[in-house]
Amino acid sequence: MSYIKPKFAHPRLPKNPLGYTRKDYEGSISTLCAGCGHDSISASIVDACFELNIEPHKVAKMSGIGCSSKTPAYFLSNSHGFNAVHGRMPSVTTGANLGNRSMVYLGVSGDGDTASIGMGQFTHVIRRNVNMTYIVMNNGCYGLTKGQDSATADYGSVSKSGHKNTFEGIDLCLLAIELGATFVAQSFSGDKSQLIPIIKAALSHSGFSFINVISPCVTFNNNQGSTKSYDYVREHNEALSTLDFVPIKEEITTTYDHKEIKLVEMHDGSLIRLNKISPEWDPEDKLSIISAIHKSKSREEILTGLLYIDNESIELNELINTTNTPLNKLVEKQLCPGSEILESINNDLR
Amino acid sequence: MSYIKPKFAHPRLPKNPLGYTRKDYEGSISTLCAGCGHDSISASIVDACFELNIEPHKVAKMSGIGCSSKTPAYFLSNSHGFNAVHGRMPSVTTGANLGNRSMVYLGVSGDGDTASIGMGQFTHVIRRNVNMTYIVMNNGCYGLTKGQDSATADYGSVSKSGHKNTFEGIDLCLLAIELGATFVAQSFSGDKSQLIPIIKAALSHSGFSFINVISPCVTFNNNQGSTKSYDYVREHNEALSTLDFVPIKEEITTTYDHKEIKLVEMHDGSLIRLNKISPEWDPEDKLSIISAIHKSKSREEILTGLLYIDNESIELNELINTTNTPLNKLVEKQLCPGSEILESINNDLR
Amino acid sequence: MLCMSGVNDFVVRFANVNGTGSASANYLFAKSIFRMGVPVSAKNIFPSNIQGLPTWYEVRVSEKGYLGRKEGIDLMVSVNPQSIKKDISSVKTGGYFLYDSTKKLHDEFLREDIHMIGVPLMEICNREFIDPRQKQLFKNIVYVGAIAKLLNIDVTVISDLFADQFKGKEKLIAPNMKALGLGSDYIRDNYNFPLEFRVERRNLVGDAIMIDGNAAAGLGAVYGGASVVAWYPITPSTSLVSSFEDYARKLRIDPITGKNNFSIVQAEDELSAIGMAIGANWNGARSFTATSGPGLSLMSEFLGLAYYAEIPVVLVDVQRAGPSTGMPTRSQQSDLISAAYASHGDTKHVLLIPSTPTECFQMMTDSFYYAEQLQTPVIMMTDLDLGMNEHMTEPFKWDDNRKYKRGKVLSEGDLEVIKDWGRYKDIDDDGIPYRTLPATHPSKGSYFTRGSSHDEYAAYSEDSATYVRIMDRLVKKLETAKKLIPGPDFYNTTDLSETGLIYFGTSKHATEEAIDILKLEGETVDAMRIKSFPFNNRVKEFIDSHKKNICN
Amino acid sequence: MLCMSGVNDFVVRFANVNGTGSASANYLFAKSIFRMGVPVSAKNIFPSNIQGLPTWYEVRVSEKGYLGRKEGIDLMVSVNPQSIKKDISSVKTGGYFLYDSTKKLHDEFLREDIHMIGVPLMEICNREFIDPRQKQLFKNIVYVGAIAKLLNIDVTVISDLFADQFKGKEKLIAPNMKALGLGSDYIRDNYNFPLEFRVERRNLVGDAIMIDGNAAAGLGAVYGGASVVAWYPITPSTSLVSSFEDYARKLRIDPITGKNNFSIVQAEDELSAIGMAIGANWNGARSFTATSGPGLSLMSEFLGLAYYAEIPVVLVDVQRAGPSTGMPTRSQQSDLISAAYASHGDTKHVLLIPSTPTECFQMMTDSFYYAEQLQTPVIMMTDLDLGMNEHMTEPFKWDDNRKYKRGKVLSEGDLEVIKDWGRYKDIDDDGIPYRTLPATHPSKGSYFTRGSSHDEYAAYSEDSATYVRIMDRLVKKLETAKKLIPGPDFYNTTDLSETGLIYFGTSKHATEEAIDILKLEGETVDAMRIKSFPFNNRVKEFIDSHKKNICN
Ligand SMILES: Cc1ncc(C[n+]2csc(CCOP(=O)(O)OP(=O)(O)O)c2C)c(N)n1
Ligand SMILES: Cc1ncc(C[n+]2csc(CCOP(=O)(O)OP(=O)(O)O)c2C)c(N)n1
Ligand code: SF4
Ligand code: SF4
Ligand SMILES: [Mg+2]
Ligand SMILES: [Mg+2]
Repeated sequence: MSYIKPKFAHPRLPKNPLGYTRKDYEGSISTLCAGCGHDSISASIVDACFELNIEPHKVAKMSGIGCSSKTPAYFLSNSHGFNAVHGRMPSVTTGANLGNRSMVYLGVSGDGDTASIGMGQFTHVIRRNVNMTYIVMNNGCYGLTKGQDSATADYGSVSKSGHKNTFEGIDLCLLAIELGATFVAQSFSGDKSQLIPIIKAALSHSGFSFINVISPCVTFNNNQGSTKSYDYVREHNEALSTLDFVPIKEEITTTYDHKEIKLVEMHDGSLIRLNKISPEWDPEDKLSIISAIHKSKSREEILTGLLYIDNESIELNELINTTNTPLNKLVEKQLCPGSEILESINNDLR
Repeated sequence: MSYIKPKFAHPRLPKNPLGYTRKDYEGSISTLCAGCGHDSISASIVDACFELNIEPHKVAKMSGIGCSSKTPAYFLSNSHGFNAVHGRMPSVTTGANLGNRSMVYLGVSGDGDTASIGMGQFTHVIRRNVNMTYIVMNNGCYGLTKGQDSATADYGSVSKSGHKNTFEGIDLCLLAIELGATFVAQSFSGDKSQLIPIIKAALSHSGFSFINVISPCVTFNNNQGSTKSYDYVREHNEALSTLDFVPIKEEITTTYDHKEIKLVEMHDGSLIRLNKISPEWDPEDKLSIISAIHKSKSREEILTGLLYIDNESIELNELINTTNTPLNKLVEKQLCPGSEILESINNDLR
Repeated sequence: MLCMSGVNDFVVRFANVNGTGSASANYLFAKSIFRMGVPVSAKNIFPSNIQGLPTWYEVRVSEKGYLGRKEGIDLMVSVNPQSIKKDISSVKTGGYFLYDSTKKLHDEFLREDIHMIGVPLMEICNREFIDPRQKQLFKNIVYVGAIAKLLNIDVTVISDLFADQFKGKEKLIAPNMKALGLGSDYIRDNYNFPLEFRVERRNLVGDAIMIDGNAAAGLGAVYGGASVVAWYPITPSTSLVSSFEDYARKLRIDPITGKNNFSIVQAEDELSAIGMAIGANWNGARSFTATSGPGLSLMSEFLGLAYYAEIPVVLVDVQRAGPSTGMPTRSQQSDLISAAYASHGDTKHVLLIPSTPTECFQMMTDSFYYAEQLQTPVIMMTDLDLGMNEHMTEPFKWDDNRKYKRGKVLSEGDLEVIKDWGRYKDIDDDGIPYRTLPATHPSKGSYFTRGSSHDEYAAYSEDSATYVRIMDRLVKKLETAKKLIPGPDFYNTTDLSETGLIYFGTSKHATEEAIDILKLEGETVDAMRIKSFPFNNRVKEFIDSHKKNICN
Repeated sequence: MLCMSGVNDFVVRFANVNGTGSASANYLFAKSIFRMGVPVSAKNIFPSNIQGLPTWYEVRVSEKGYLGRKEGIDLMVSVNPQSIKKDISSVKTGGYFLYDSTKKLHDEFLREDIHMIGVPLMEICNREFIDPRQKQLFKNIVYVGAIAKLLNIDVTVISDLFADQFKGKEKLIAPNMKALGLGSDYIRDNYNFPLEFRVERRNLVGDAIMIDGNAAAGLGAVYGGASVVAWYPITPSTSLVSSFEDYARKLRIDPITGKNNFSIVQAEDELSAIGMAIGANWNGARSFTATSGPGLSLMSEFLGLAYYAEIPVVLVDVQRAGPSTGMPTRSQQSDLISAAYASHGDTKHVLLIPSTPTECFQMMTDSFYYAEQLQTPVIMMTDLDLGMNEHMTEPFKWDDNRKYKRGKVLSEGDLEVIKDWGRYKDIDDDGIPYRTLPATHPSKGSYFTRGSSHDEYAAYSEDSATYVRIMDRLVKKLETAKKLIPGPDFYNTTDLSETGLIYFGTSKHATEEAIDILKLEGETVDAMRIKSFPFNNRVKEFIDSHKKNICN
């Protein structure tokens, strides 16, 4: 069951340059538990898309199975959505992207959906640099099946039932970077001011953008001892930088060329303005972030912010030289060689 | 079809302390292409097991599907073997190991079997630190299905048909290290002197040992332009160290405590003697090897040798507190609670 | 209508909000009826959601012992404003509607033809309890107290149940009893009681127990000697593995070392879960996995391997409504064909189909024996209804003389003696070959297990004649299986009827009740309950001996 | 025996070593017979190995046009010492055995009842060629030259074939002609020729072509408008995708930009391949994947999703011998049940079952139309024999007026007009709803695609009545499908026989020949070839109208 929100668009609601209000980016009322981190991420997605001035129907919302994967119902109700089978959102998104390269692909997944059953597809969607944004709503557990540890649960993290996890957690950001992801960020569902610009930057990146968002499960993994609880994350969150996303280059004024500020130019000319906190780290230097993450772990810190970006990124359709026209728009003339050629093929086969 | 080799064990063949000759560790005659790298690895496995004094029948040979996965038929014919379905050797091995923790598990796989279809299971067998040795015979292609690029094929590597690979190759060693593998080595099928001690050390390690062996496919990927050809690998191979495996600690004499030599003590008291070539690298320091691998890549070098080892490794059965007796040896007395307890359970349910 | 509502014959339905702890209170109610010696059946009808959506719980009380669901709600206990419209309309004429009268019921919900019973649940709890969690939770106990009064349920029965439930946490008994009393008193002071339909003590449940099929099967796996369990969470199978784990943690810890005489691994997905179970069984440890439809689909390649390489393995499919993700929290028996023929090529599997928790226990213990004896996958087909609802069922039995028969496994000694052993040779003419476990003998009995085609000595072979020989033997093996696995049960069969009714699994209850009704109406229908696949020869005989066969 | 060997009626078998380039030489031989106007059929019988194991190639020449395999080998061309024992024993009495006489044949191999023809292949090549690779490769051409002489094959036919084959590499023609001549001359100088069975020019092949089913299907996919292909290598389906790729690289490059009007992705496994194909089709691009048994098993969960969420998708299953890994290089038609019911729950798929490469082409082009029209998976069931062997078959046809019918897809304009659109509403009473593609309209037509149960508006629903409505409509849709997809073909059916013979796929050739033989022997058998599933109503009629039905 999903509830459709009443749509009385207030005439004086602020509109973005395309003429849409924030309401146009909302979805049905959430059926998640009250306080679930995932709902905050949905809200950030709504804000990011509104502010980014995206046409809602040009977005495809893709997900797998889990509480997290239900969220696409709760934002962008004017976009088509696709709830794939468990762990297989990446392949469906890849296919959809091949079918029409001109849309915005926004994938949402959970840590179970991605790091357990979905690990193979996750790895390979990265390797192919599919032009999409992939958000993991990471709560360290399987919410929908009632709280079992997931593969991102940290070693020693204590579950609601008091059981200590015996396995090392998989660090999805580290993995994504090592696998060649061209945009990798980490954030916290409770920190909208950081998350919204990250989502905007990710959506503007050409190629695979990965965002790992720690998103507490209030029902099954928000207890003392859990390393994915609200309290724990708030205490151990270390922002690498503060950041801003600037949709068009021209808006930058000279005041920003402060020593600590790094400007990263995106494919489409927009900019990320980073106010770096950690001096050893450079988001365009892979090894610097890998070592920063390793070091932060030994300090039990969770690094957040834009971790890595590769602006030379070439997305899948470019890599394989696909025509610019979306393939789903091709017609007989472009697709069918016709009877004459067929007759010559017949002849060659005689 | 597999050919059984004639077994005329020469009476004066050298025997190992257990009384086995090298012949006792051999298998059927290979049906691979003449010159296939995989056959050299099989030979190294035979030597390693012979020298390591392993009882052949205590070894379980596990594999998936592919030319590489056929090789267990070509060594250790006194061991049970298991050809799983494509990409799923890790799960079968995990189950077998849970069923009898007292055997030696030797898994063999290909780059297709591991890095494509098997990526999910590969990731998770590492995470669980299953006590096994996992060898990938890495030829950058799918040999058995006639030479398609695999996910470990390097970017730009040229296939036999002249096609250039458009995707980044997955570095399995780097991945294994990031995922927490407790023993990671890389070698070349053509370098037995390096490979044999590595296999011996891996078999002696308690926990998950990973060996990535570059193993040229002479039929489909040994051409000019391929980065997995014999010529290319010989030219770009950079050994991190030379190494020796010393089964029992006591054999070490004082002559070895040379400045450049590092001794790594294994779980069972045996030793790895490393003659380090690269000064910045320490096999027990994860970050040092990660950065060494990244740097070697930009120099187009292939680092070989023992890359990383964690001697605090706790293997799966210990992690989950399984009894020391192999589970397949437990009998009714240990397994069945009996009728009296069942009656009390009935009572509790009334 | 056969059963008019009356003493020990009625239906109560609870409408709750998911995640508010109502299920255990509702079960308390059902169990109290059971303790009064009256047959009862309880169904939890819950959404695929963690918190907030509507959920229902339906209890049928049946003096005659019918455990299927019955149409028509006699008493609706409504504590969910979200679903109230639907709930009120589903009460049958003359029935009762108990609701939280803290807030006045909206006029549009009123019905003239039913009795309204308002109990100010929230008001009572707000007044009587301080802790906010208690204010919420005890609403459930208050309405149980209220209906206990209305239906004439003995308070001492409920207090005994509290005593059982809170063993070790005795201080929880008093507030629960208080809440119960609050509900009961409110009825006493405001309404006529008991109702015309109500509970009266009987002695009709004998030595029955109440348990759900998943718990029974988990216990069965402990008794059946399973030592390795690999699984991936999926509704409605998850609680089966939890049950195994809970029982194993109680009953399977080595008393000296404190170590586990079992191992459980939560796999990364279903492909891996079945792979692990196959690996462990290959190595001679009894092992199983449990899943539901989507997992079964994912396991199909591996099931084919186990079939062809002849590796025992046990799988429980707790079915839910398909296709695809379908309705994860609704019951269905629609995976039969997929399970029987899981995997490509000429593959066919042994199925066991229990109808009661007792059969879940029994078949689960036996499944390991069948799998090892036949060296093939055995799939136990249960469903959400059987697996997750507590059923009144016969007590479990165990014969302490029973030994685990491990099938045709050769020992080191056997191998010393046997000449010319071949892994896939049919020595006994029953299609079942002899297997060896790894590490048995230093120089004999090793072989290569493979999903590719092989000869009698397990060597790879592409020879057609060899292929056909092995395939024919596998067919023969399934013939042997038919004699080993449970044949059908017959219900009321007279061979007088032209019509044969065929049913299986949880359709048992509804089908048998329907047959009884038909009988009362003068119509005889022969009926057969299938308990396994491949079908016993008697199944064909039954079908052939009836002109018309209806499958339920 | 019906066919005694004789002019244009005999079987030649080649015994080679795998990986030595013999297949193309052997095909040259088969094709030359075809060019002489005589029906021929060629089967490559190869091992699952890259190099070194025995491999065979069998050519049947049949004036009557029978393309199935025939028992009895008239001429064995033996160039593999490994298999020589088996090869020599398989020649029929009175037959011929051509071997490399460079080394003397071992006495134990001699047979009195057959003719031995020694040709010193190795010696000739060593003498006549310098390059070591040529010494090896031209052995194959030398024996072709020898048997061409023995069988009276026109040299100009072969030289024409070389001209075709080496277009652009003309300098290869001369050495090939030389090798051919060497073989031919050796026979001329040492043996009687032609043999009693031999080839004579006829005009029996009409406008037929020779091609394998995979190549035909790949071409069919280009003509059918497929633009996205995702696949994972597996024998024997791999060459189907290669064929698509080769044709697309020739016929589908944008002339102006040089960019591809298609995309092909090698997926990481079959789960991913079918997922991609589903994603692309969901987005309105025609897309397919191809696999064999193990891949089909892995795809089953996703197929259930596509069925229930009603997403078109095309899958080709080029079947090989199962169960499990089975025999990857042997043909079988044993995936039918698995394909028809792939996935748990009540799932059922549309199958197309071609018998010839022409049907592969045709059904492949149509499959996209069926899939889009029906909004459901369509699985084309071929097999290794059909897919990988070159068959004589009718030429391909294409009607340039044919438009791609994309099924019930709503445009932006449609959405402006339509009131109350629901993704899963049955407007036309044919069970097929109207769909929308993403990005069609700024505010209308968006919906949520899901494998969980849903109502007519695609909203998640756990309501039983809704569930049943949607499921009933899916059943109705498959009824509609029956009318759309090809019905059965009848062969020689008279309705006079009590026996009905039912066959499908590549059993066509052997079955029809058998029926002809029976007819000659005075026995009539009615026969029906099934070309699709769910079965057309005429299938049931045929079965009902025959007392005994035999399924082939
Ligand atoms: C094939 C399959 N296996 C198992 C399930 C059951 N299942 C549903 S959601 C889920 C895990 C979800 O965890 P996660 O992705 O972390 O999402 P969360 O609920 O925590 O947001 C599982 C195992 C399923 N739907 N399909
Ligand atoms: C499920 C499944 N898909 C595809 C195949 C076909 N297949 C057999 S081996 C192989 C790839 C082998 O590559 P790799 O593991 O690198 O081994 P190599 O032959 O190169 O040693 C594939 C795709 C299969 N057997 N099973
Ligand atoms: S169970 Fe956890 S993850 Fe799921 S909705 Fe509730 S809080 Fe969120
Ligand atoms: S095809 Fe390649 S990998 Fe396979 S056996 Fe031949 S050389 Fe080795
Ligand atoms: Mg989660
Ligand atoms: Mg390979």
